[in-house]
Amino acid sequence: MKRELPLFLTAVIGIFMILSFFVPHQLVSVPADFLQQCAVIMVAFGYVLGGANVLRVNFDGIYKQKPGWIYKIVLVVALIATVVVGAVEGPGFLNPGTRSKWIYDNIYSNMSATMFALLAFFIASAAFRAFRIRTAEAGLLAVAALIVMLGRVPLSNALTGWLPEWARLQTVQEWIMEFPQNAAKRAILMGAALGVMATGLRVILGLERSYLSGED
Amino acid sequence: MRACGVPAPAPAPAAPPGVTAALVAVLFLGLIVTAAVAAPPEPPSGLVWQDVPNDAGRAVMLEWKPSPADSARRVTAYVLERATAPGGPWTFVDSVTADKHEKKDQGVRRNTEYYYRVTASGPDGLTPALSVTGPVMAKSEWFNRTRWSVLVAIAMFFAFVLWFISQAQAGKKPFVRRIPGIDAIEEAVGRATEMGRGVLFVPGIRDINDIQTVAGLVILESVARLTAKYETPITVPVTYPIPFTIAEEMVKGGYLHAGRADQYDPNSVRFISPEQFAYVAAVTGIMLRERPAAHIFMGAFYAESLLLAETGFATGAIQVAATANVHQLPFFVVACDYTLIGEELYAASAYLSGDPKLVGSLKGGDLLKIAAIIVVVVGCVLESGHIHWLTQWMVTQ
Amino acid sequence: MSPAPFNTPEGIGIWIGALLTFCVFSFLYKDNPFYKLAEHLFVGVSAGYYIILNWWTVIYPNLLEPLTKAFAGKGVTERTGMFAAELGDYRGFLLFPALLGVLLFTRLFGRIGWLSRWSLAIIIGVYAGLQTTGFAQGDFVAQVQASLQPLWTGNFLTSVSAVIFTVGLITSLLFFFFSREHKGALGVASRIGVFFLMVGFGAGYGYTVMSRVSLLIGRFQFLLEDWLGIVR
Amino acid sequence: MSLATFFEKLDRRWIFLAMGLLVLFPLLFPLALPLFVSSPVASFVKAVDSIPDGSKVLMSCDYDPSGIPEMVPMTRTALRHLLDKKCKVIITVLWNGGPGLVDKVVRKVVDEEYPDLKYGVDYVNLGYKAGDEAVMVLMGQGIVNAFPKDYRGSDTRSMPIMRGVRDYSSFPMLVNISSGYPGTKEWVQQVQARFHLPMVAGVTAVSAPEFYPYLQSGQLLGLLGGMAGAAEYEKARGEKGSATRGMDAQSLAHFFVAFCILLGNVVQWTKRRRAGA
Repeated sequence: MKRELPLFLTAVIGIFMILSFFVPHQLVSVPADFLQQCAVIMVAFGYVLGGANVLRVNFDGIYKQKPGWIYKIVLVVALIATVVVGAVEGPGFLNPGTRSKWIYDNIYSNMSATMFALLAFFIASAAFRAFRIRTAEAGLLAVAALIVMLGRVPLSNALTGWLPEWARLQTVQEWIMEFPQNAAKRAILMGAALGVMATGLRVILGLERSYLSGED
Repeated sequence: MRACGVPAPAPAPAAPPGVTAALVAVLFLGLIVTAAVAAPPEPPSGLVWQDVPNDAGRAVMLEWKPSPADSARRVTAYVLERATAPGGPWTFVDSVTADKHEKKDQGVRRNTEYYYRVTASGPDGLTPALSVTGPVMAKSEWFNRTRWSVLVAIAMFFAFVLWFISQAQAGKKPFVRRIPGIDAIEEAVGRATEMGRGVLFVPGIRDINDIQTVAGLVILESVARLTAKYETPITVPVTYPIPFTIAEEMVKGGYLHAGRADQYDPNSVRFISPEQFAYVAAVTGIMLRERPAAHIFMGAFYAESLLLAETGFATGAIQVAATANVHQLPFFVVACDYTLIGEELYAASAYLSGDPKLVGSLKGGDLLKIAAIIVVVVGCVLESGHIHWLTQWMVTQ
Repeated sequence: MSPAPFNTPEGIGIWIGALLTFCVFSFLYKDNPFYKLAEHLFVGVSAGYYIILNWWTVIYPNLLEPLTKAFAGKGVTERTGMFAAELGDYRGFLLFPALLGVLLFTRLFGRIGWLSRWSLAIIIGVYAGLQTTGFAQGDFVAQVQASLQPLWTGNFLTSVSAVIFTVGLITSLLFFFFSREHKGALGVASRIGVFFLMVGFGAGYGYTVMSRVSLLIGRFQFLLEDWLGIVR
Repeated sequence: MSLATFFEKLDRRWIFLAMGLLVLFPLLFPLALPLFVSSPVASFVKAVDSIPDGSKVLMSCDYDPSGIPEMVPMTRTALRHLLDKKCKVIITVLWNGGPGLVDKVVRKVVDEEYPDLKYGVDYVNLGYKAGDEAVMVLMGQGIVNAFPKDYRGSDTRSMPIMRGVRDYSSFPMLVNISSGYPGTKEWVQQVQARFHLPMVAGVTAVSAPEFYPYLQSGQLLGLLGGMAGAAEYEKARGEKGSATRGMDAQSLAHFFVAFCILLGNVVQWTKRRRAGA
């Protein structure tokens, strides 16, 4: 009973949502609208659960003094402080001048932006150390990468600006993006769409049980 | 377009030929002059309505012929009004600039009768409407007829997949070709055994709700069978708790299948951290310290694919990668010895596991790709001959 | 322009932001305590921020407020009655997602974790339905429909490009065909398909370089303009 | 030690240093290389120009601080483009990390350049909502049903700008600035065809190639790709923003990466040829 009924519920709701795409009638569109409102609310609860899970895992880490538990204390304190400050400041907690906005602007925003900035360095070292042209395919990839990479920036106009219009790096890059690249990406899009539709069907038929892991 | 309601009286002046033509011209000139000076513009005529199809009965499309004064620039806007009875209290719906002669009224309630009238307003005032159109009713429909093509695509695909799943379950395993990527994995594990070093298997950095992670873990079971047979150590760093438990089951199952359950090392599967860069720091640490000879990346990868592939390349290990995230494939293709591209990840998991639902989905997808190719070829030929019905049929609103 | 001041909260904030930026950049040299500290601070703040954001912007306005109004029999429209629901104004029926949302938390306590399956069932059902139709229409049917184009337009170049596009599309699709061995004509087609895919990945590589470099440019602009105030 | 082995043994931190300097130098001493507006950007400008002046436009900013250098210039230029056309802009943010950043950007543009515009009358920031595709389709049956409160916590049903706004049919176009999931792909799949809402999009460079098929099929009427797209949009609008200032650094960085690729392979060939000989 613990597994079959939730699977049956998923099947019914999945089929109903597919139906709501084809049937504009209000007897289908209003319940579908309600289900979407429920999904919005439950996904929000999911994020709160995620935060609680992070708290639990790190409390466990601190309690068992796992390696690096000092850092976990910083994590837990930061988490609780952000939640308490936000709760105190009410619905307008992100308006300018509030403490939550200060934490957001200076700690969260800066860190989130910097995390990925590291990649600019790694892309250069990977280009030098790990970009090996060993096969015809890798060679074609390299040629296309160089044309697009150079054609997309202003310096290319300075270099190939003197050539006739059609031969300029910028135009060649635009043609590559508009035709061969577009065809390949469209084929990949269609393949991925079939993958998602297959997963949707397996979920609706209850064949996809991965989300039911845990005690029976 | 249905036109009904009180017909507008259309004046039809008799025009005997010749002599009177000049008179009419003078009269007409006079009319223009006077109209320009005083009379408000003549009303528009022929107001017709149509219930907007494929909706829940919430909109009506109204069209009318422009008032004769429109061409003489003496109309600035057409005002549309609505009432629930022919003579009843008129409520303002909307006003439209002179160049437009249609308006979609989206504020109607379904299955209720309305009456509409449209008047032309200009600098010289507003003329009362002559014709009233009604009763107008918007109905709710059961099927959006423009979405036939999507319904056909989904129905066909589901039918193919279900048929192949039942075939596979009935024992008649449908043919799935052995993609070269699988040979590359076996060769990588073989090379690691020759060099007496371990195998590193990374099942992607996402949780179990990403189907790439599921495919990666299915392949892990077959790789674990190989490492068990060759008695080569395997290391599997994982990001989330649920994939961690499933990865343990997969590696145990692999050793069981190879008949070497006793050789299973419990800490070969390690839980690291869901945080992307902390995970990468730990995995690159394993690459540099334990120096496994083969790295296998199978699952969902994002910006960190670059760091893993580069460090792996620097250690000289043989690397085989697979992900369906298209934006990460370039880095794997140039840095790894072999890369399974996009859907080949799913094909590998279906081939290795033989699981009916994976094989069924793959074969169903194949058939629909063939159908798509046929439609594209036929469509292009038709389009080249300027025949557009197929293209129009597939447009969905 | 002078560097960020010390006395105003914004000024102190920018100095802390710059300090954290350098902590993260220290990872370039090697993994070190400063980087670990900054990273754990980031994970803690973002987890806490997600909790309070989803509380004040979703759970409170979309669930709690309508529910409290519903218990008083009122709602958005003038109709009274706790369950007098209509499109967009679900009043008492919101008890249903409220209960299921709370059930999600049973996952934290192992034994009764299976109760959360009801919430997961609905979430997964809704998204399976939405994504199946969304991908079927947007990424499959619409893409096929847009590929139906005349192969002979008046002008020579556009015709060649249209033919190249169609050949590229068909051969790339055939590369992802797994029901027959890639030999003979199918083998040639899939080989051509791989070449088109490689041009696609090359373009992807080029554009990814721009994205990653942009992030570094953004960081330097923050340091130069907001923090040091050198450049404007 | 031959040149090849020197490069092979080269510590990658030298490459990090070179990249850092190459990006820093043009920010301090701009080269101001000329920009050319490419066709996807030109069609973006044309599409936004075709919006009737004074109409209400939905602008969804789905990104977080990790997208600042590419997304913020696009948001600023698009917002100025709409406000110059006297359009009333309704903003939504579907990313967890985005609302604070988007509000700061919008507030800065309006307070400094359009002081006479009033919040809740000429523009509104509806803030964040969870649910990705679900909230997009939810808005299809009623924008205020999905967003009962705005970013500042005040009631949206009583706002003048929201009067007459029912669902997507109230907007002539959607301007979407997004850097991943949920973003342009989900808007195209769930809203563009289903609710007949014409759409233009500004996306990060890494995701731009994936959206060219949508541009070719007409699902997107215009596309801005990464910082280059933002800079060309600024040029087309006669502005000189942070994207334009960053393009010189992009040029040097791109040529440096290209140089690294070629050098790496030359080193590889010489090593293999010497090993072979």
